[in-house]
Amino acid sequence: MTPPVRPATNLDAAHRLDLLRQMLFIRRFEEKCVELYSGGEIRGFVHLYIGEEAVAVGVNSALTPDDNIVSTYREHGHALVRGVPLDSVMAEMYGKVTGCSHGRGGSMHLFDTSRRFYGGNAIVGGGLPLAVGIALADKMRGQSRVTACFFGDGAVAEGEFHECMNLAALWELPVLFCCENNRYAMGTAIERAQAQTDLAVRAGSYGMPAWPVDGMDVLAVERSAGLAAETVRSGGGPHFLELRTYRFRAHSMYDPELYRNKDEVELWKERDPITALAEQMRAAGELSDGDLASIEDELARAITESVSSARSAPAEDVRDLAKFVYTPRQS
Amino acid sequence: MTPPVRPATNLDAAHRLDLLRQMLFIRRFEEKCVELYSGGEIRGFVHLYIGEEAVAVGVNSALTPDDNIVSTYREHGHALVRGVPLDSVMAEMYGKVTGCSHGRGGSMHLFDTSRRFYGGNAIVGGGLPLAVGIALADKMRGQSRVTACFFGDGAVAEGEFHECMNLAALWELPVLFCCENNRYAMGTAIERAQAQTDLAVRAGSYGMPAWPVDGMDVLAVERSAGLAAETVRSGGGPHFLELRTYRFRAHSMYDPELYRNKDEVELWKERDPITALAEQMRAAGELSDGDLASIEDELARAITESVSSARSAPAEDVRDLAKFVYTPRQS
Amino acid sequence: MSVSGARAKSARARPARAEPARTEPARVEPAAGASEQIQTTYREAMRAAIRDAMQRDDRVFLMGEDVGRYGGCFAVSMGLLAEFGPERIRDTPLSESAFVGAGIGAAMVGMRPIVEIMTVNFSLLALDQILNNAATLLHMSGGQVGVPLVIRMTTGAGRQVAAQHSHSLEGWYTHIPGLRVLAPATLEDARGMLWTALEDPDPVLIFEHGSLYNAKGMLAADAGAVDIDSAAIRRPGGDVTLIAYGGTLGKALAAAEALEQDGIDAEVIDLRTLRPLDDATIIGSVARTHRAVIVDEGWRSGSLAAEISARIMEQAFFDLDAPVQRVCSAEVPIPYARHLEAAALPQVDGVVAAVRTVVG
Amino acid sequence: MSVSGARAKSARARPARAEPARTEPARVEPAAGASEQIQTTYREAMRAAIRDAMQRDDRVFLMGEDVGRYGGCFAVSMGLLAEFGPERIRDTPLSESAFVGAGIGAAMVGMRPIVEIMTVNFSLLALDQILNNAATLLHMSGGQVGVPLVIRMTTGAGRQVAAQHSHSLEGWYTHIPGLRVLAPATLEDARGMLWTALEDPDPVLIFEHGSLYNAKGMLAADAGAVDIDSAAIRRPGGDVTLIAYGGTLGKALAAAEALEQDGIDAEVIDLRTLRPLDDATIIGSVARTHRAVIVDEGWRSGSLAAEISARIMEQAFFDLDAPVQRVCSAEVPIPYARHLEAAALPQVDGVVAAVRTVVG
Ligand SMILES: Cc1ncc(C[n+]2csc(CCOP(=O)(O)OP(=O)(O)O)c2C)c(N)n1
Ligand SMILES: Cc1ncc(C[n+]2csc(CCOP(=O)(O)OP(=O)(O)O)c2C)c(N)n1
Ligand SMILES: [Mg+2]
Ligand SMILES: [Mg+2]
Repeated sequence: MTPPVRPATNLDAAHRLDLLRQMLFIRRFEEKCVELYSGGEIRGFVHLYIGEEAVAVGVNSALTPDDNIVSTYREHGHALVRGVPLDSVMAEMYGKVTGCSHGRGGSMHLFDTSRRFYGGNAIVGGGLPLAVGIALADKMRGQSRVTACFFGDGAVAEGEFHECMNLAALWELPVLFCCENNRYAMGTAIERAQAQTDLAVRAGSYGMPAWPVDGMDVLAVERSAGLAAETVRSGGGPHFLELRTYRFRAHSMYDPELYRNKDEVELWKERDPITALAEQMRAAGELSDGDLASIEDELARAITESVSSARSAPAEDVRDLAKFVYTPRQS
Repeated sequence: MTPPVRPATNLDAAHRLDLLRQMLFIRRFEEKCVELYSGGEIRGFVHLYIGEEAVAVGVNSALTPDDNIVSTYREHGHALVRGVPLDSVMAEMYGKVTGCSHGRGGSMHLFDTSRRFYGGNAIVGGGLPLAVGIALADKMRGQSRVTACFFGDGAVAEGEFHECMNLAALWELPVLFCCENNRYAMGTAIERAQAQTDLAVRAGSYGMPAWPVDGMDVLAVERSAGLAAETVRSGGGPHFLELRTYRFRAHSMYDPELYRNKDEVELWKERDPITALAEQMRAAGELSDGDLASIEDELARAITESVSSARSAPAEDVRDLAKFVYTPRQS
Repeated sequence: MSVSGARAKSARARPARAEPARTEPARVEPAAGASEQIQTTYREAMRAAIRDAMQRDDRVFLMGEDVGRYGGCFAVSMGLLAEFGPERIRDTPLSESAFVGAGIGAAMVGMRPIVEIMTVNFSLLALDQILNNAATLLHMSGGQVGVPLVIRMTTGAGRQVAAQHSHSLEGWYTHIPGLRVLAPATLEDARGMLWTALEDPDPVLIFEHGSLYNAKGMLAADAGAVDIDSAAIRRPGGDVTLIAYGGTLGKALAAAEALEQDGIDAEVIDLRTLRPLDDATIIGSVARTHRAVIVDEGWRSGSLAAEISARIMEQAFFDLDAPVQRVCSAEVPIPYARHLEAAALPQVDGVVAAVRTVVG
Repeated sequence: MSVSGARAKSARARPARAEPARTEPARVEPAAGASEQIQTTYREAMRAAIRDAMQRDDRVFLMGEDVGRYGGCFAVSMGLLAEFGPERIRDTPLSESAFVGAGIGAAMVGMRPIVEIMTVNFSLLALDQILNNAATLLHMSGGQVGVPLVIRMTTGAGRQVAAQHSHSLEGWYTHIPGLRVLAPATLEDARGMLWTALEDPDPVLIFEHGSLYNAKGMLAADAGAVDIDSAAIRRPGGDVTLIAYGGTLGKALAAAEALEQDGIDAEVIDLRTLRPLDDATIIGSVARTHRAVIVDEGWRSGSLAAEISARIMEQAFFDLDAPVQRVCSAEVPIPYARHLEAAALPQVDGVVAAVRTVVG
């Protein structure tokens, strides 16, 4: 298979700088969330993506705005790089009516249909059938969209994963399965959850192209995702990417992390996708301290603003509690 | 892998004659059921095994009385060759209190725990987790039993199949997965249900030994089942057999069979497992018309008796309707 | 205090009776012969409704186990594959969670899927998708993600198919906010509810009782969409209100006939829509009859009948002359043996006996 | 007729009151200090119960997602892996249907598994196994296959974890014949119900409300097995009966305190066992107070509260001075925003308001 044809500009320094900026965007947003959570300003379950940014950024930049995304509860990164407005995401963390889900969803349920972002789903594996259905609709209507479906290594053990892989392969649906293999499902290491830990091999058994990708290398992710997406788009049927990555933080906001040792975490942190790309760009003279500083400034300003606007945003009127349970009838 | 060591007698003519007798037993029993169903004496769903007898007979003769069996709603054959008394099976078809399930289960729910026959299960895939749990209990208690779990090709599409294959392989449980691939799930041909129609390949992706077997050849089934069972028993972990067979009759008692053409059925009938073995034995001078006649006599007499005893057997007292919902408390 | 309480009760009762919540039947059957009538069955009416929907709207497609080649487990979709092809009459593998969820996904982006789950017994495998996605996405997304999906399934017992194949679990689905739940019990509703359901922007579940498919009768040749909001009074009466739906409507009507012999005039309500319930029709009837018996094939504890009894308690307590009674299935897994199964299910004589306890 | 009906009602009411179904509380708390007391939490009591069971009976093992290395999603099993090893404190993959079904299979052949489903929200993925196998095998096999299994799961909302993680579905499980359903609401029951459940030859489900794990209090050092048959009167009173369980017991007791200020003396019943319900204790109390309010975190329609209301209707209609009221969750997917979530769930002031409508 030959690499996808795409404008040279995508491969140039400006593009790499943009990828770096996107990863930093996710990182800084979540660092702020940690701060706000500790301060009790945001609540509920908040699952951090820190360490996995290369996956969301690399896959998303291989998609077009017309493609669909179905995500999980660990979806801040997917939403932000997809273009769901920062202010609406932050407001959602605050449960405000200006949030991208009107404050009904919170961290685990970010939605923006105007960007074909079909949301966070908090039932492990629960989003896969939706992705299959969205892709089925596209195929039936002859639309050449790709539906990117994100899920974790733990989801691979669920029956729904199996049913959806089979259905997508059987019906040759345009789904790009993006398995974020961060080696743990909460506290359960993949070795203690999967008889076959080589997830691409499992996926291959459904007769769809599947391969592992270094999920800590945003350029590698973009390359593989681009290759897969193009094939899916041109009727090649579903593809499966095992994106090998690692979460640097606890499963949810805090956990004792009894299930893994610090050295392992440190080892992976040395492969931080942001540092990796930054150093590579520095070495190639594509990144100056100035560039980095201005990116950080811009992000810091935007995030700070999103916090103050979220704080001052109105809360839903309690009398509207039952809104959105049923669609209002015209008649 | 070397074939399992087993007494030479098993391989001799007497043994083959017994296998033939067992297949005929199932065949004649079910032919009688068709007659009784048409006469309205038995009711509900009755799924015939006619054409698939070599699978139950071959697998069962590779098991010991101490092994466990978990079956489906198409389980007359499994139950009969396991030794569940004919009279109690026939009485169950009649819904009598003398039935092997006290008339509560009917055709789809034959049980006999004294023979470690853990029943017919009418939810496709529903028996697999039970088999995994029974095998887990045996392994935890250091018992060297095999749990043979029967299910169809259609069940392979269910999420439960996937979860159970993974769990059995992950925990190296002594389960012998016996997939009765008769090429159809009701009216759905395997090609329209499975992206990967080579079911042994799918099973292999969980990292367990899996291979296809000619399910119309009882000796081949017995050989493969024996080989697999010995390895499972000696701690080799779960094994998967894809038993390629065919159902000669409708899915349930009657259906229009719009989903397959008569030629296909006729072609398979030429491979009738009973005729095949009988002819092979005749050619080898191991089977005379007399042998066959006396077997048929014996079966006819037993089946006729089972019918009259079932007819005259008592029905459960309606006041005992709620019996067996909860175990009576000693206190 | 209890005395005054009792006095208060009878006293407060009057006004409620002077003007009951609703005196007019919510809906009565159209006079037969109003337009040209044709002989048909429930199965054929359901099939006509599907064909009609497929022809009207190319966003509509039917998906489920054996709906195509096999013609449908209960032969409802027989012949539709030839007419509409395998893309729109779509056979699925045995993967309830995946194909129901796929129906939700397709609906999210503008299709109008009709997903058939062969029977309610297997719907448990898709319940997570129905509850956590279909019913919840609209709210969770702050109104962005609508799910205009219709799920049809057969429900009920009575064919000696034993414990795992005889469930009546529609009551569970009526517990779920975000869903609309229908139970067509007549030819007219079998023919007319589907199209209205497909026009609903939210997920609608349709429960078809297995005993009804062969029901024969006359139906207007031009029968079409019917409302899916209100209950229907199938038999007006003044002495007691019998509340039934789906598979129990016929038993309630038969009981009413039997009671007529004894001079008891029973009103029979067909709920039609199980969620949301048409309280006005139920309470209006009870306000007139002062007595009610609910007939529901679900197991008694936690049945839909319990919800209806509780609502009558809350909304018509002072109109009641006797405690509302429930005739439900015995709390046992449905047994195979014919006589045991019959004893486990609501029967006409049981309804008659229950009415006798509340009347006179 | 209606007049005579009303008269009959008050008339017939008397005897019932002369000797109510049951005058004695079914069960009262042991006097504190009866034996040496230790300070503990609901979580620790539950952990002690598991440890105790593991030590008493080597057929017992704990299986579920993250019960081992992680220490349990709610830290209930923290430390048990070190004590009992990975065979008996068994982490499972995310395969709810398979590991719950495996628990059923292991129980069928003599083990005594404790299966932990992390939360009720995920139990839907195992519901087919629970209904069609665990609850049904004994009957379907004519009494041959017993399933001595205990399934524990966390239930309830209140932590702003939104629609998919805030369900209170225990009511659904109380619909299933063959199951016993428990809801420990006190330290004593958290400590004592598990062992009794493990001795039950049939499947038992234990629902632990997420808000209770951190509940602190004193418990007898020798606290042990408790009965799992009867409800408990946690606060005796004569004016109205508040019926609650699990996560709503505290709210009912708080409401009773508030009502005391206004001179309303509320009796508070803790159901403890949700199936089978202890009708005697419920009806006995209502016979004394003539008024009842049920507090249930489940969605109102089709809630366990509806079943209780229907039973009071059937068994104590003539003792009632006012219609039984239900305080349940609003019928919306539970929203994330704190103020919306609070508005969706039953709260103390709502209980107080409901009591005011039935008293005086
Ligand atoms: C069906 C289901 N079971 C259990 C949970 C609880 N849970 C939430 S996240 C999680 C781990 C999922 O791991 P993985 O799929 O690898 O995704 P990750 O969190 O690592 O990104 C679990 C067990 C759930 N949300 N849904
Ligand atoms: C979960 C579930 N879905 C659907 C059905 C209805 N059904 C009964 S048997 C069957 C076909 C199963 O085919 P297969 O597994 O190949 O077994 P076979 O009948 O061919 O022996 C179906 C769809 C069921 N019983 N359970
Ligand atoms: Mg993971
Ligand atoms: Mg088959």
